[in-house]
Amino acid sequence: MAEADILSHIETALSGTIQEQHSSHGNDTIVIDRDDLPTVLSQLKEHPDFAFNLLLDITGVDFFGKEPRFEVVYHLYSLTHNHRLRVKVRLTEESAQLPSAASVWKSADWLEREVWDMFGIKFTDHPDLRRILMYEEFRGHPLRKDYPVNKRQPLVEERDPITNPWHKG
Amino acid sequence: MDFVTFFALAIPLVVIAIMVIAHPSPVYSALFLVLTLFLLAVYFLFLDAHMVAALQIIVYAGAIMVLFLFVIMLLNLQSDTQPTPSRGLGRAAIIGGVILVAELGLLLQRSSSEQAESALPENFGTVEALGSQLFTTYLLPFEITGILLLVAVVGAVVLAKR
Amino acid sequence: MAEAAAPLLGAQKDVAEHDPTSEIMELQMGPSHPATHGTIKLNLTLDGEKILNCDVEIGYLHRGFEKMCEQRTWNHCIPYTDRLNYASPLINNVAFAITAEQLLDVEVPERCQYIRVIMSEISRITDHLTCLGMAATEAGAISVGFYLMEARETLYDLVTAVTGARLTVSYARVGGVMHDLPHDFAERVRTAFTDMRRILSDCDKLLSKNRIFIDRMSGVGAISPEDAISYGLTGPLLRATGVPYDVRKAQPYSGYDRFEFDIPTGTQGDNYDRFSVRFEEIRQSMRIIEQALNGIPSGPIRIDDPQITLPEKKQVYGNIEGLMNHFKLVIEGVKIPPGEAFLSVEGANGELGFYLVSDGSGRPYRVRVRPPCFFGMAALGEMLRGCLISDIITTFGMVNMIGGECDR
Amino acid sequence: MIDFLITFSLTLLMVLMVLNLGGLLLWVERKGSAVLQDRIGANRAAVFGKLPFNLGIVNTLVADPIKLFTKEDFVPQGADKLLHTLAPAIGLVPLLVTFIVIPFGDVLIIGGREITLQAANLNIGILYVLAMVSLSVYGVVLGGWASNNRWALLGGIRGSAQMISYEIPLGLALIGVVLAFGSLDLQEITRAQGALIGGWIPAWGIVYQPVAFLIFLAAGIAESKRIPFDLPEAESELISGYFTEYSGSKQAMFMLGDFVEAIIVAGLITTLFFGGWQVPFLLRDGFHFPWGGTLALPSLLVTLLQVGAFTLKVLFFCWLQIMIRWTLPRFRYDQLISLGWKILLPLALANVMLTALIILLFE
Amino acid sequence: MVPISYHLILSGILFTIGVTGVLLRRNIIIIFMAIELMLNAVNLSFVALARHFGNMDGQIIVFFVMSVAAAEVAVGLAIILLVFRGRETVNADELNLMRW
Amino acid sequence: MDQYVPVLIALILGGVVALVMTFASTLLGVKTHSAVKDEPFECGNPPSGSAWGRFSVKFYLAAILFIVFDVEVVFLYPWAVVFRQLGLFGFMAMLLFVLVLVVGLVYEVKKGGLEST
Repeated sequence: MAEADILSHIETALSGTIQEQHSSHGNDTIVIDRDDLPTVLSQLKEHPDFAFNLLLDITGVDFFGKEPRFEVVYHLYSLTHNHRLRVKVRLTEESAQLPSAASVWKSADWLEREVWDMFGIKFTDHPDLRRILMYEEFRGHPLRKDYPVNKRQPLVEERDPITNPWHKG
Repeated sequence: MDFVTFFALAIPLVVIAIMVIAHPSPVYSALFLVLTLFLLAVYFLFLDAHMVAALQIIVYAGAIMVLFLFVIMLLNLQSDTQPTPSRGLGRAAIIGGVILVAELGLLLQRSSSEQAESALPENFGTVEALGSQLFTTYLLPFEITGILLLVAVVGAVVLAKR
Repeated sequence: MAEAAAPLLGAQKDVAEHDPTSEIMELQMGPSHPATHGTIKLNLTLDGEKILNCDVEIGYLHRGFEKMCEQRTWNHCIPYTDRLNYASPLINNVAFAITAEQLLDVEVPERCQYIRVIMSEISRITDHLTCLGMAATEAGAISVGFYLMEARETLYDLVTAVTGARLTVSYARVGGVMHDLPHDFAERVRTAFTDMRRILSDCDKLLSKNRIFIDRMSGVGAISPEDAISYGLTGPLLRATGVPYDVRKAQPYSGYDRFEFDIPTGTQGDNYDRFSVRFEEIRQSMRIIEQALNGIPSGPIRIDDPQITLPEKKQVYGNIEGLMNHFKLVIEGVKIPPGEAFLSVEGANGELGFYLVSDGSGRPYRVRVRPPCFFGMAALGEMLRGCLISDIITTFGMVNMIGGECDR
Repeated sequence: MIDFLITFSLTLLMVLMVLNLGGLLLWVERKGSAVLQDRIGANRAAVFGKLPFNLGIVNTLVADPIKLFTKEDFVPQGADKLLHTLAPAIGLVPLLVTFIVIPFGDVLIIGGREITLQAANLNIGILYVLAMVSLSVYGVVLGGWASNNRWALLGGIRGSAQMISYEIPLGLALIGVVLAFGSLDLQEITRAQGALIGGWIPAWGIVYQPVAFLIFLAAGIAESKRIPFDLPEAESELISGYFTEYSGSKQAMFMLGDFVEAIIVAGLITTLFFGGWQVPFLLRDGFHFPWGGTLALPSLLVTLLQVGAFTLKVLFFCWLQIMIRWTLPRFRYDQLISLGWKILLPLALANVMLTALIILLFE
Repeated sequence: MVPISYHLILSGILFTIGVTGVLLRRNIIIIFMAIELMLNAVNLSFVALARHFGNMDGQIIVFFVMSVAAAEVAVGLAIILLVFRGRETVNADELNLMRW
Repeated sequence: MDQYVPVLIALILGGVVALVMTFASTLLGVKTHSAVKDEPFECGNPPSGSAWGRFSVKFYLAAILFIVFDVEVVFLYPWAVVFRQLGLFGFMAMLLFVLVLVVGLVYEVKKGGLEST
């Protein structure tokens, strides 16, 4: 399927949910609203014309100083049709949360944990949202642009596994 | 077996046997029991029971006690924290023990006039002697032992698999 | 390590922890464990030898790669990418450079594309050899591990001859590569490959046909193709399940469509398939390299654009324009127009993607790596459920987690 | 008195031989693996600097104990201190005393006195070996348990399950040999192997009992916990298994125990399957070749030849075990158990019954 | 030579220690071990008597005692495992139910 | 009894070796303590409590088989030694015994007593 085709096809299939679409540097992009995310994502995965069965990546971008501040970017790939799509959701700083895609793709579980860890963007119905790369006591979210690159973190105490065992969060 | 060897073996045997039942930790109890069994094996050697001595170590010390140790570890039986038994039972045990030892003392006095030991046959205690008797005179018990062991396997598997 | 205290969690675990009658044992495997190379921690819940649950904890090697890159010019990021998958640094270099070039909308000269392909494939082989060698060593076949390391060393010699370093190669640049190949490179590759083929056939006999090894690997850590796709697995892990997905074929980059090669696939998705797929990929990579060496054209190795690549040293010392271009490129970096691009290449462990956002300054606004083994680690817990303790080692080895890449 | 002195020196010789062979094996293992893997191997302990010949053996034998003995002795918190200290000794001592029943020569005639070159001539020789080997399992179990460490506990339990599982095939393989030679006495068995079958083939145990040999080799390696059976101490899985919490000389005892076990296995293979100290065609008065020639030798030389043959055979089987260790990958626990119980045990039983049947039919 | 009565008395003492252990200890595993001690005391007298009468029968009986002990331990310990797997205690006094 | 004298000597020698080796490090090695160092090793984490907890009984089943077959092995030894005297009769007796025990082995294997998963 040619690139222009996908975008227009998606436009028709998911009309009303797409706020913006463009194609640059060989990447097709649609921008959707947070509330439409679960339906759009499951449509993109289930619809036989799209069949985006591989969720390649979820990441965030912090446009500090602009509004809306955050973009959450999903990169999808279809093994059957060999095409890619980028889905973006824009979020303001005040309501930096969106629904989880963990029920659609299992890979979303860890990816969303990383976005939460790095950007502080919450995934509301995520099954197990906790930090993944940083430790539990870490303060702040390091990939936000207002997190100073040379900031020091307070020393944390050794965790006593008896009184505070590892699986008791 | 002369008196020196006898006492050199008997006294540690008794002391260690007492430790088996006196030590609070089951692991140590089991190890004392292994030691008791080992000393008994040595004792058997002095009684010209070479094969039995080897068996004592292979079967008792090497297999049965390993099983004991296994269970102690698997069940995490540490120290004996249970309350001491009722006083009556404790007293009964001690009184019973004293009576038994006293009886034995009496026996010792009486038996001073026992008859002399029979002469030992040529190959007494050897594997050959034991084997030829075991597989002729005692063949039936031997086969029954096999069935008993089979029952034990089946029983143990049924129980442990529940 | 403060991280050692990190906890964890999953509230949904129903194991009654302080129940003294429970026969369930909890065990923390890693970060300081001989088999968890790459520093991870597995929180195991065991029933005897059997794994009831396995909670994977990563992050012990997190160094803020993405944050660091945002502080540097585009070309300064290249050395950081070396440290991602340090077993195949050249692929990371190339992936970053290609993505940046995509943002610039430029195409590198043909010779440069060939060089990138050759070096990427050499890196892929070293990565696979490392993975297989470590897997063999951890399975107890230490000698086979050494043989594979020996094969890897011959390739590292080649890499050193081209880039000057074994691991920290920093070879690719936005718009080209750093040096041309040495004049006798093709010759050396052929000698090295003769050795490699001998060693590989030795290892084939010693390991891949060894009954104990086959029994340990097959049927272990298996995952269905559906689950593999859902977990985002790519590369050998996905191909082992029978899905013939390879970025080099699906969306060719850097001229991969010029070469003939097969995509080995497995059927069961278990560790033995992963092992065999990697083994076969080594042979395919050698095939690609041989084709590339035969067909490599002469010509420039980088784009001749002073806005993108450094001018010749003669220019820098000889005229003011060259000097200024050099100065501006070094101090301010390549000015990449605002925009964003996501491009992935076939890394040794799977699809390695870079998502770059530029704001038009000389530095990247956002650098995001899609690390292939991150997804493998996410699936590890599920692969291991119901397996034995020994299977952790083989499965973890076959997922081939590289700490630098997974934790960034 | 002189008898006691002879016995004492023979026993001392055997114990020292085992200890030294243990050290030697450590060096052979390092250098042997290095040869196998295209490496140089241990070369740092060089007393004389860069001589063209590196006295590797001497250096390893001296430097290694010094290193291990001067390490810090460590007992983890919460461990059972007494058992933690005792466990290595419990594991090692039964093994050290096992080797004394293995005959290393026929007789040495000095000053008209005939000395049997076997420290302890027990009429239940094989059973003694089994008994002692079955005792050594306590070292593993207690070491693993007393450390109060989960890895050690896992290693200890794996180790004991493995050792008891392979003790049965080990014992059954020996029964085949006992059937063939009709004796438990190792010296007698060795002497019986001096005969010739059809005038040409030495009547070694391997000829009568090839299956038992393979079973014994496998079970023996499993008893000594070496690759491919090194699950209880598998470094990449259980760190160091039951001796994770051991350091210094106590850890050295566990390592030495494994080597001693390997030596015992080699010694038993030699004695039971490869003629012990027998040299083909060599009788007490010299060679009697089957093609008719004879070569008379002084009795001292004969004895020396026999002892030399025994030593070489033992070394060869030690080396064989080391080569196996560096070639094969490790078993998994379930493979190990099913190999022991479902393959080796039935095979060994079948071998015993078949041997008995053949004896019945042909004798 | 040590008269036979010495062996028998030693056997008796060991047996008494075993009985005392059964009566005094509440830990079921230790009770079990005390029983093993009693069995061994009996074995001792068998072996001693065999020696005394120069007759191998005593030693053969010991063979069978050991086999029976092995079977008994396998089943007995399996019962103990079964009963105590779900419980925190190994106290014999608390085992007054004929069900579990 | 004399034949066991070397065993006694070897036990004493072995005991001395073991004694020396057990305490060599205690005497010669340095000693430094710290709270973290004295912890049992659990891969760099603070240990999750004492290792002495209940453990899976699966291991017990292999041990039961062991004890039964150990008894069989010790019965086989005297049999093997006197086999030539016993002849066919002895062979049949042992065959029966072995078959009975093999039934036990087959039963346990069928029941999954040796499965570790």
